[in-house]
Amino acid sequence: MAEAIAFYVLAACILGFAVLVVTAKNPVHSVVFLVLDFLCVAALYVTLGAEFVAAIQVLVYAGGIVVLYLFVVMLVNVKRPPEAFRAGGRHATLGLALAGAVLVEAAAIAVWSRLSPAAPASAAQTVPVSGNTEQVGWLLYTSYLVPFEVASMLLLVAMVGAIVLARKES
Amino acid sequence: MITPTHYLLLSMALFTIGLAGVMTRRNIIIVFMSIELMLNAVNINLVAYSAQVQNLVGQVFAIFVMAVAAAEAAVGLGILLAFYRNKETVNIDEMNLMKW
Amino acid sequence: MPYIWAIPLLPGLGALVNGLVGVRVFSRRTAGLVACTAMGAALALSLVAFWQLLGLPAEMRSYDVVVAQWIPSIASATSDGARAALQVPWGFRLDPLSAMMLLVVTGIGTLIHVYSTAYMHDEPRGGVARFFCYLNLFCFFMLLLVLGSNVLVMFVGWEGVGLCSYLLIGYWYEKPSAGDAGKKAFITNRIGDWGFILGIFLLFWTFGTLDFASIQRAASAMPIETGHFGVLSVIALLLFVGATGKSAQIPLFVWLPDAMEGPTPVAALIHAATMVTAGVYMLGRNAVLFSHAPMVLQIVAVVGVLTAFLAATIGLVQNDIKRVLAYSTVSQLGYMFTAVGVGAFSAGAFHLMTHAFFKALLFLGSGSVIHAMAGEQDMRRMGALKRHLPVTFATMTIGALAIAGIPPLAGFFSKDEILYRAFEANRFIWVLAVLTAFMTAFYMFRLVALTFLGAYRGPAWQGDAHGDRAVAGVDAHGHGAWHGPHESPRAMTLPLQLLAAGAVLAGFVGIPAALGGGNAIEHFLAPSFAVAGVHETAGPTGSPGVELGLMLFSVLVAAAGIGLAWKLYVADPEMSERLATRFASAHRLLSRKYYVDEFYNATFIAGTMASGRALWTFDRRVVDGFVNGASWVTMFGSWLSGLTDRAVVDGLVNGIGNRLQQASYTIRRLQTGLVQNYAMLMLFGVFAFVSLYLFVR
Amino acid sequence: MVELVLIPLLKIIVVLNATLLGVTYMVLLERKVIAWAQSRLGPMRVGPYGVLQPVADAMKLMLKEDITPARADKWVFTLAPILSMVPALVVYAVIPFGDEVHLFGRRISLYITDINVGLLYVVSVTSVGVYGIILAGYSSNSKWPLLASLRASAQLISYEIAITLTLVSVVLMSGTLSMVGIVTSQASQGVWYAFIQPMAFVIFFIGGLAETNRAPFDLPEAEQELTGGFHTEYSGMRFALFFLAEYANMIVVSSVATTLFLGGWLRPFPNVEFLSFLGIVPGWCWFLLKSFIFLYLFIWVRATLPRYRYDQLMRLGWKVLIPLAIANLILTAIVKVALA
Repeated sequence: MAEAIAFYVLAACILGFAVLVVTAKNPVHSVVFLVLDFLCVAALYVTLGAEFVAAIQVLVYAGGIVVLYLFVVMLVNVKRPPEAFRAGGRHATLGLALAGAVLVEAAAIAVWSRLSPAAPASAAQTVPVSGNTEQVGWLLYTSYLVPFEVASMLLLVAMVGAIVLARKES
Repeated sequence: MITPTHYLLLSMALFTIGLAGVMTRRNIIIVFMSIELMLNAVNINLVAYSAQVQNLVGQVFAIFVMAVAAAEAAVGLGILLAFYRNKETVNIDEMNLMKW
Repeated sequence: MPYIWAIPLLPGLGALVNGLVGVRVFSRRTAGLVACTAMGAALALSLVAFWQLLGLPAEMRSYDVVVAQWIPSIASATSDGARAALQVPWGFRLDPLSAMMLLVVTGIGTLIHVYSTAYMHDEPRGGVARFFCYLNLFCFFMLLLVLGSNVLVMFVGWEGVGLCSYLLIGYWYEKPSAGDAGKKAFITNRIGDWGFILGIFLLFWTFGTLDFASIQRAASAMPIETGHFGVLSVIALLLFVGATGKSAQIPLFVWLPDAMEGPTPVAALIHAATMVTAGVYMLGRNAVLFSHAPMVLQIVAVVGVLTAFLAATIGLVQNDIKRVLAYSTVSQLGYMFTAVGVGAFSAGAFHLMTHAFFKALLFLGSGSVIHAMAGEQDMRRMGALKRHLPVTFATMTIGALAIAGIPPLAGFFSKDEILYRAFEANRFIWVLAVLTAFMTAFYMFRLVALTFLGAYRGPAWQGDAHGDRAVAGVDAHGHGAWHGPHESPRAMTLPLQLLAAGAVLAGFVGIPAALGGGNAIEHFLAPSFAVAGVHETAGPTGSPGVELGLMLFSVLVAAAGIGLAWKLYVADPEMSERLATRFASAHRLLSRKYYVDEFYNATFIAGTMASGRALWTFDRRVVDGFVNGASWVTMFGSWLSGLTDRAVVDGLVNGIGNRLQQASYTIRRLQTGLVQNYAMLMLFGVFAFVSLYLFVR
Repeated sequence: MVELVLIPLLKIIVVLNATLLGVTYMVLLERKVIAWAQSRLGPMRVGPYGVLQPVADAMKLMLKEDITPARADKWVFTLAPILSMVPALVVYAVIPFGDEVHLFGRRISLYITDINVGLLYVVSVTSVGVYGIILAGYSSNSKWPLLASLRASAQLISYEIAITLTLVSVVLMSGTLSMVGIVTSQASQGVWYAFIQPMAFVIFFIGGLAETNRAPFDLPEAEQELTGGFHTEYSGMRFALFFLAEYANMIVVSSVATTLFLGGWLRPFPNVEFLSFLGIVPGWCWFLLKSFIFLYLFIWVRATLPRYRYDQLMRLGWKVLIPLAIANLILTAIVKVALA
């Protein structure tokens, strides 16, 4: 019951903020909405019992990435609003329609498969979820060690690349 | 009773919203943000199903997705800054050098 | 003795030092010092070696040293098809002949080095170092030639001395005449060396070895080729051709007089004492070969005596003091060859030694005179120098007497030995030789008279009021204002005196039996000319009476020559003019040296030029024609292919390219470059798949 | 129902009020201390020794006119103070002021909640606080606030890294992310982590100064350069919110430092037996005492040290603290593995 309330409230916030992010005229506003949206997502994670992921969500997304976006938005103070120039051959409305269509179809599939008694998700009890931070760390450092290292290397490379890109040519 | 289908629909909707942003907005920064939204939709799915099947691998992959998102944001914004320094614009319609 | 290899090496080192370092840094003194030290050390070494050689019994006076392998054995075939290994070591041999030559070279070489230090005093610094470098290098090669135990080592020395003589003749290379003379000498020598090389090839082809000893052994085993002209004769002839080149015999004698362009010490050392005698020495080395080829010996004798006679006749009328000496050198060399030709090798060698002494003496004396006259060489502009150059006068007179063959000076013994052996062998040759002796005496004393006696005909010098002022001019060594003729410095007169002593005494080593002497040098040298066991047939057969008579006669002839010279050039000089005018044509013929040079110019040189020009014309017309034609054809072909390339191939390629471009122009409309466009296409794909999944499932 | 809702609600109310009270008197304390440091008296008028000064300040701030600059981004301008205040207060949810006490026959734990990622929670929530500053600077549409906010955010992000690294090394020691767990682990290991992680302690303290924009790292509020920093354009209640947020952050930092390094509510030398008489003092008193010592240190430093130049600040952060923290972390890991 309480779970249901939490879910619906959070889902409503998430979707609403997402729509605001997409539709806001001012980039700064959409950044703010993005932060709020991510916070809501984090809350959703908490309700799903994934505290660690939630914390990381706040720390990485809300605390890191979006700050980056905010900086960029402030650095890029555009003389003329980006919406001024409109290129031909870009059928935004068609794209929108397609997106909606895909949504509808996928939803239909989901609901249909839900109604049709498909095989219930067999709970493959590989790792019990209890105080999951340890297990997550355990998984990360044992069976997913190589992907973890690859990801760290990716981050390092991305950092170097970003620095090189953003450095002013002197 | 909240079934995975709810989470599925939620993430679908979020994904579609991000998609719409990518499709419609012409400010490339906002396009980036929309992409972040789509990634979050994916994460919601992963976490939800990991909770459903009592398997933490989903969360692990959510974390990987975040790492990739961070990298993508860093490099993308770096490129954006470089581009802005040359062209004085962030309009995605003026970034049409990738033809013939 | 084991270190005889060091004897050539010392001057070599001197040359190295002077050439590499000296030319840049050494002062005149240092350069001369280095060179003289090297030569002195060589002299000392060779004296020691000689002494040790004397210590040995006569039969085994032959010492070999092999320093290193030069040509490791190369398998090759000989005439009789036998496999022989061409194997040449850096081998040195010390035997009586080479020992004597060694002493001559090092001894006279040292004296001349000392002399040069003073003579070259006015040269620029680097020039002096260069001069001594060349001189030392010459001594190095000469000693190599002398000591070489096989033909090839000797040949190295042979060519080396040729090179050095070229360098030294052209020492004053600013003077075109000097350069020309150098080239002339070099080229003329090449002609001779051509024969020499052929001889060497034939030697190896015949005997399969190049070592003198083994050649002699093999040759002595072969029969003496009397009457027919066998391989030995061919070899001997070829070697003799080489000898004529080096020793300035007919027909290759023309280079020697021109070689006087070089500095006088050079003339003394190379073109009187040592190098030019290398030919004689080479013949002596191969004595056995020659004694097995009597016909070649005949040729040698005739050529030698003719050379002697003609050169003497030319010498009669020359006015350049050095040229006179040059022609006398030629004629004396002719004497030596005559000796060799009549089979008296030892006599030839003996004369070689004595001649080395007095001819070096004469040359150095003339150098002193020239020095005194500040470069004046024409005898007609000298005279009455006796007063000013007493030492030079005395020594040169001794030299003249020696060469004229006045007893008991050196020339007397050696020359009379030759005359006697010639008389024994062939009267015609003897007659010519005697005439030559007469003329020799005449022109030598003509030289002495014109130079030192009579009235002074030279240029005036300041303060020439009365002659004895000039004697005070000794201090000025030619540099600065010319203070008149003056005696040369000590460094020049000392070698003169030493050489004069040599010219006096050198003869006594060969007092003939007729004078109760036991012809020591002949016995000393004999082992070098014969192979142990085989004894050469020649040898005085006539009675001592005949010999004594001949001696007396030759002395009288010499005296007559001297007397005539005195009468013509001291008693009444006008008479010589009158003679010259009366026999004008003969005089011109002689003074123009029988027009030999002109003849050579007209025939060989002009012929060579003409043939070269003809070949060049052929080259330009025919060969170049071919080449240019070929190139033209090629160019035309390439032009044609280029045309096809442009027209056909490029046309094809460009055509295809254009078609593709036009075709792609329509397709590329798809590529708007707008990211969102691509994204929408992707989305379209997604849509397609999802609908597929939805409906088709 | 009581267990689930009422007691936590009460706890929250108590903690919030205590915090606000502490903050207000924190201000008074600072003014007094600095005054004494400068041999002044400080506020003396309101009440005896000016003890009522905070009340006056609060009333003044509430009554002041609340100005919103023209051409400012209205609702962001409004949102910014909230965004900076909320995280500062939310952090208190996981701070353990003490262990259980018995009230009215109930065992009540002296912390609102104890989640197993408590420390991570603290870090992430504080990392959100930067938005308040940036947005404030941006939305007030004035150049000095903008500069100040950029400075502030850069500073915060830079020093966050160092601090987080030190926290990681502490977690390595304790083996848990829960705040309570960390305190208990210190109790079980019988030593404060300040003694076995002195490097981490010092770095955390310096980083904490920078995080709270305190002297000598108070460039974002450098009056001489920026006329007051990112909240120049603010006034009235919204300014008060920024003010509260800053001091609340100070209290948070000091409490976290106490919890992590000074053994939270534990008495000094918890493993020394003959000091057990200290146990009669309740744990929350120890906690408050230690936190107070920290706060006093903050004020002391401000009164003592001059301000850094901006490049010096950045160099210190990136070239000194972060490498040191990394080295400390690696060292700790090595030692721990070696001992294990």
